[in-house]
Amino acid sequence: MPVNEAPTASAATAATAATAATAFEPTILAFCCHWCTYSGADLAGLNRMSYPANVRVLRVPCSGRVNPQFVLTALNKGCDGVLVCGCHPGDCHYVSGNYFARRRLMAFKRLLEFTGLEPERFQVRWISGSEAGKFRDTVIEVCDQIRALGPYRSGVSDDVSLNG
Amino acid sequence: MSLSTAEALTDALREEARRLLAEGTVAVVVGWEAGRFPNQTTPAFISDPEQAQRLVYGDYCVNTLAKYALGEKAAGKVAVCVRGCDSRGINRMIADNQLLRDEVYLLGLPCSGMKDPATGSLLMKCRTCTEHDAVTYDVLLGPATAAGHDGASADSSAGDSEHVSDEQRFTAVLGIEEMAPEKRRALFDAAFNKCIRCYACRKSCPCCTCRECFVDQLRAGWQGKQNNLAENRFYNITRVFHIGDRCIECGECERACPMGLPLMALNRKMVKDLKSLFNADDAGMTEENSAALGRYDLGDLEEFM
Amino acid sequence: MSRIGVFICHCGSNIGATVDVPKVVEAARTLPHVVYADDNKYTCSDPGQQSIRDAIEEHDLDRIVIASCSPRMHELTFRKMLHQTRINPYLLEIANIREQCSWVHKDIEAGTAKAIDLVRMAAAKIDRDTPLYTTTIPVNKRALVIGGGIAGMQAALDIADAGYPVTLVEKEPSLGGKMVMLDKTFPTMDCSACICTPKMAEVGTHPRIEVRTCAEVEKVAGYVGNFEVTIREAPKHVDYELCTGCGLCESKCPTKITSEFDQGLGKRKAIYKPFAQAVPSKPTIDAAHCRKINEGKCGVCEKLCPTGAIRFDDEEKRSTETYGAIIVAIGYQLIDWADLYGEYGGRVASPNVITGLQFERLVNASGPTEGHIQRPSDGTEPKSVVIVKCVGSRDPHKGKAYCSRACCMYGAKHAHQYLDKVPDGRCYVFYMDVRTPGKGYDEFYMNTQRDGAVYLRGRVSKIYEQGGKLVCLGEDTLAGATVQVEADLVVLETAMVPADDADRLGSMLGVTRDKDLWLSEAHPKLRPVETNSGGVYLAGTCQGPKDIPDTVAQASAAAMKVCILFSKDELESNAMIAGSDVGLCNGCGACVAICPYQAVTLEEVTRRENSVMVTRTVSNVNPGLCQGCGACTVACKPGAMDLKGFSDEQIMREVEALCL
Amino acid sequence: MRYAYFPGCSAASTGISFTLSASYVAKRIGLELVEMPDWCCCGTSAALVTSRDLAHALPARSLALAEQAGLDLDVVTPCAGCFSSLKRTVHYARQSDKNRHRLEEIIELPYAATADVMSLLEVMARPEAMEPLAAAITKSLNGLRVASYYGCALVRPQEVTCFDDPEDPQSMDSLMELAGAEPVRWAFKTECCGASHQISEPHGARRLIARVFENAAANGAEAIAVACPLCMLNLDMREAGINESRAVPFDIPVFYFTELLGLAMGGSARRLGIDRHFWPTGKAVRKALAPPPEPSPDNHSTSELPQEVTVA
Amino acid sequence: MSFYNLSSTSSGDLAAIAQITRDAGVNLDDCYQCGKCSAGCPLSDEMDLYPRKVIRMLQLGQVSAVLKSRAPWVCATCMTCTARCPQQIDIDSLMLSVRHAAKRAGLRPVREADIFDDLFMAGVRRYGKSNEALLAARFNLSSGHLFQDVLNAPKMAKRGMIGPSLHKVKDRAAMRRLFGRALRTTEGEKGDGI
Repeated sequence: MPVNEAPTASAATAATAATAATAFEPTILAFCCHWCTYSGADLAGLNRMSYPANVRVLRVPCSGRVNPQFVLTALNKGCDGVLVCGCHPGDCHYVSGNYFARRRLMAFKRLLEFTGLEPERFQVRWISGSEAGKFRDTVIEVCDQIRALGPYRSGVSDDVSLNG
Repeated sequence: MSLSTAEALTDALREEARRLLAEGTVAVVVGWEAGRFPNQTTPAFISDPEQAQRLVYGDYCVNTLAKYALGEKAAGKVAVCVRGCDSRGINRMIADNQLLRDEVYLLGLPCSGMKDPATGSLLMKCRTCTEHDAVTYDVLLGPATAAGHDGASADSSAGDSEHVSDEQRFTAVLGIEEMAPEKRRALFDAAFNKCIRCYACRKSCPCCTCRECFVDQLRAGWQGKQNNLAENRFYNITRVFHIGDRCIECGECERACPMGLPLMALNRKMVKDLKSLFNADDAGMTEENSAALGRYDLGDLEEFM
Repeated sequence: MSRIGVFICHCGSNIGATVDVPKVVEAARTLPHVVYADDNKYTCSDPGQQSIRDAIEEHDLDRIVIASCSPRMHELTFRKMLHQTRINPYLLEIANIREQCSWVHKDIEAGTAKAIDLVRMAAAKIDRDTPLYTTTIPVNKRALVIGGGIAGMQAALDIADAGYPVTLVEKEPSLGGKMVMLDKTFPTMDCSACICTPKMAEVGTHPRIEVRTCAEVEKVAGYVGNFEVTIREAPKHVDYELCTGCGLCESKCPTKITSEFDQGLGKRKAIYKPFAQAVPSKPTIDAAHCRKINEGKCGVCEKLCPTGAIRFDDEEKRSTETYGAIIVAIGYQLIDWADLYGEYGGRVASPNVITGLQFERLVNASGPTEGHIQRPSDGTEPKSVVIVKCVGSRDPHKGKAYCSRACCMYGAKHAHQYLDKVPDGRCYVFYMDVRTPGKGYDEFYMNTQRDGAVYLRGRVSKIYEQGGKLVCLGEDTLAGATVQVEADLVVLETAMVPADDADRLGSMLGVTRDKDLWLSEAHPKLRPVETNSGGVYLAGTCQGPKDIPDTVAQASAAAMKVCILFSKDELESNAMIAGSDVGLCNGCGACVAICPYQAVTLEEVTRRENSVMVTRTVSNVNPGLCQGCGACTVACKPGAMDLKGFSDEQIMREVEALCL
Repeated sequence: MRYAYFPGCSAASTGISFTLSASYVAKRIGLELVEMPDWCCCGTSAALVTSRDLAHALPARSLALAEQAGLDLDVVTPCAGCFSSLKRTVHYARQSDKNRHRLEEIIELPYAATADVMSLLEVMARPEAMEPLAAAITKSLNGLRVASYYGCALVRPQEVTCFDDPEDPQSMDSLMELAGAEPVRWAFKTECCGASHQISEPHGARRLIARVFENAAANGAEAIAVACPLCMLNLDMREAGINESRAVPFDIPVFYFTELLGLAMGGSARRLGIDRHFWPTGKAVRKALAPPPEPSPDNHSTSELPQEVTVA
Repeated sequence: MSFYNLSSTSSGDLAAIAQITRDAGVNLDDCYQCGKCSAGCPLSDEMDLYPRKVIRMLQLGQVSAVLKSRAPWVCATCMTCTARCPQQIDIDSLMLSVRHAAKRAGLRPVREADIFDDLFMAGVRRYGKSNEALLAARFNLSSGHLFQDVLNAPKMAKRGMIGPSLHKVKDRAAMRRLFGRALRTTEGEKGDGI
């Protein structure tokens, strides 16, 4: 059966496209909880911290809002990595959202890895509104990891023999 | 089971079905009847007491009937033949508010595992079955333990009379987990590439009771309709995520799949993880909804930091 | 077809320095449905806002994207601005190109590229935005306070003094709670009754407070501003309209029962006031022990009552009323140590092993011994007292893992009181740590040591009776030696645990309980008296162990929250809430179980589907309760549940836009 | 009532009186005890301090042999030490298949850990034994004040032994009450008597015996009842030695609870093995078997004042 | 008085402590030093280190002092400490593991206890059952406490408590094999729990 190519990871803009020719720059999507990590990311800005521009933050009200289908979509549409960030367990603005998220995403992450996804491509972190440094470090770390992995190709089967 | 056991059970089933229909206790009986080919059976829907003798029970009643009860309930109370898998499916649908216990009348049948009509060997789904006998029923036809725990051991054809350990139940999962990631990717890419998106898996699944499946909804970005690797992976993984914490492990999806996708390995991966991580109960053992992703514990394992 | 306007802010040089704003404007103009794009020096300034309003008119915009600082900064500002236009305030998206772009990226090229991506995401999302509306909920300006201890009384008084009517429900026959049982209060040693009973009287006579004793909350329905509460009142068997509280009945009643108020150390009658200063100052009949009610004999009280107020056939009463807010102040109880500590004698312990609360009654001038410290077994004055702290506290094995907070001071107070009354006595205090954070607390503790109390650091392992003494075995870990004390009296400072009712009330009110069943506040730091249930507030020890000053402070805080709520005639509900698509919902109820606010319920709807009328069960979101977290949307496998303002489609659009 | 029986090494030697009295009682209440085939020593604490594997393997061997012989019965043992070892092994084996396989490998026998282990005391305190006991008891022990002594091994750790309260157990007390004795409320029911240390650590261990007698005496005990041959030997044999250094000697005979039950059933001291004790038992036995005194009118009257009723 | 230079704790010490705690299934960090174990311990008077202090020393990394301690050898495994520990630390198991570790290191701070237990097990290994009189006699010989409890022996014989013959299991070879296998299994491959 012929494999229909889904849109592969294309660099987001002409600027990154230019660099992509020389070195791979990943596109990373970060779902961030409004109450904690999003504030933490704002604080990183206030403190003029510096981190790679590869990460795009998508604001959600709570990590419990993150549907695993969003993650699959992001990977299918061309993100090379997805990060979900929420409040530390016990600190959820909505009492229990991150507890549900923790269960869901633990199971989901294992399922993705079971089907062969590299663990680095989908990660979950708890980052509070005061942990600007942790946000920066996480972005740097995840960026480095995914840069090392190379682009994610959702529509192409890897050429590994099953018998090999 | 032996021929005489099967005949005795068939007789008992027909008599019970006839009585239930004649007395008006139920409007329809869901069971199996002989198909067109040798050893083949198909689900049967009997509403006329005179037709009750069409029902059969034996080694080749491969369909799990739970889901069929749902389609029939509009007609009135539905009698359903249940073994372990069928009864857990019924429980699951009750837990999901899709069915009331009062809407069904459960005819418990012993089961020693069903065989593939083509090869005569035990069905894959029955080899890893942990619950042969009905976990709930209104009437039990035949001895409860014919399949189960001691009665059937005399019957050499029952290959699974032994208790299935978690190790056996999760053999396929454990095997894949041990593979290198690239190999796993290759294995599932090959499988997802084969998927023709016929949705037989969802049709047969007692947990798939949405009014309109997410793949059929018109929602921007939700799920592409293309038949390609990326979209097929999206479909299959989402399907597992939707049913994984409720899967009763009847194996119907995998049996129904015309392309031979390892769907139960995917389902069981989640079942196994939820069990080991969150001490999840086996689904469908009771009418209670205890889906592991619908609750949480403050003391849940913390690995995200 | 939407008409989007995009406004890019320079924020002076804050954005402009690392993001090429004109280039972003240019890119924005090419985005689908964008009919207008412009930049602004300071978008949030008056001229900036005016230029947006003008552009809306001029270009017939129906939704706008503002690329500027964080939405946490100015989302509300811009929503307010939209209120003055014809655009719904929720048709606004903000691309955060300052905090999360220009401030963190040095490279202009990368920063500009990212800013363009962020704008594209916002524009893609806003294309799917829909107008959202808040609804208004009427506020019933009557408060219900559950629990008539010091917390409940303080809260009721504050609310009533602010001018709102209050109903105070107390399950015992009198107000006062635990505080009125205490003798003195640390660290100032003022008499507990002297400061508590005036409050009780004030509550009892306040024109805006209705006190219901022997009463319990049976059922709660509704939501903030509109709670329907059913209160059950047990029969008192005395007509309070007629009773003058003369006390004749009580003095002549022949039945003596162990007094709950005196913690089992004294007696009361079957018709009784729990204590002299009780409010209401009228007796009730304890039906379980009344001879007339149980055996048909006696009836002395009825014969003697000068006003004919006795009603042996009195019955339980139920009433349902509407309240706008509820304060839970049900307090605590002491852990049942005898069930847990066999090594201290357990159920068959010597009567001379008592709890701190029993000691309070022993040392209280109006208590069973008129304030003389005596051994319950033989009435002699104990010459040697052992005080054991942390009984049931900080003991995850047999009791509770937490610290009960008040016992260190409570124990020091008991040592002080004992040494004060028995100057030749010896007092040993076994402690784990001494925790005295509070004004004047540590000074008090040090004074107790100067009084002569011997503090021993260690847990007591065994207490047993031998030769008329209570032998206490412990280790003083500071000396590194096991020690034995032969005591006449042992006082166990037992852990505070939630009241029996906490779990039932919590689930009725939708207030979560922690693992020890304390009622949980909405946020441990910033919302200490609110709960997850709108309109339900916590006061005092029902939220966790605390001492009297903290309890009173929290009670006043809770009252303040109620007054804030009551200062409005109507509440505006959150616009960004969940909603369920009836057509897709299969009624599985997964959302119901997930919702921390009990905002989702299952209900039956009858509607036409495929040209037949069908009745199905579907989920329904109460807009007054939903806080908009969206956890239910993920639990919803059919995809029926969606979150307004962060809908599946909006988020998917954003994801797609990022990857273009 | 039918159980597999693990007698323990002391059954035929130091614990002979326990064996005699237990079989006397068992016979009269229809309790059938089937001795396990070729059982070996449970290893007691000596095995535990040597190796945990050994401590689990020794009882496992005896239990596995019983399984092999088709003895499909729960196991009962009179000795508290044996009970502790056996019970710990069953607990360990049931914790995981890995543990069980490890034991099977050491003992070279299949072991399914199906049988439960109980002490003789636990079995006798069950309702199905209490009923025939009540029927078989023909004499009252006359209110003999008996302090029931359980020791350590029967009640600790509770997660393993699953038997009675670790600080204030009641089963033996209720048996004593059934026999017409008066159970003494005392505080040393489960304090260690140091039996395992009397030979290797005599100085410290002797003090433990004294503490037990002291508290029993302080609470007015006329006899101590035990459920373990080690406790018995330790208390009974060493009471005289303890008394040597005391101004006021103790005079508290120690009995197996089965001996006292046997007495109440009309058994002779000789038949029950009571004549084999070290410390003289005569006084207590005489009190226990004396004809009951005439009930005096004031003795137990709880006449209340006519006007006042007191309710607890 | 003791002086500990905590900086001189070696990684070997920490590894030894980790092995002991793993073996015992306890977490030293759980202990907040309340002393309830020591206060309830019937034999604490005979110990050079209280159970609490054994834990404290291990918390401080002082493993060699702990291995030399009499405490684990004096412990009667009565489990009172474990039953009462507010933090549910299996102190009993910890004492056992310390004793095992000491024995592995060739230490036996209480010689009598070691001799007694070894003799006991030797008897069981040989006969499959314990013969108390023989054991007592052997112990007295080996430990030098020649006359301990000797006075009781004739009394015991008279009471039928010392049988004329030794009792033993039928399959004595199996016992020897069992001992061989049980004692051969190495540390680190422990089963679950204890």
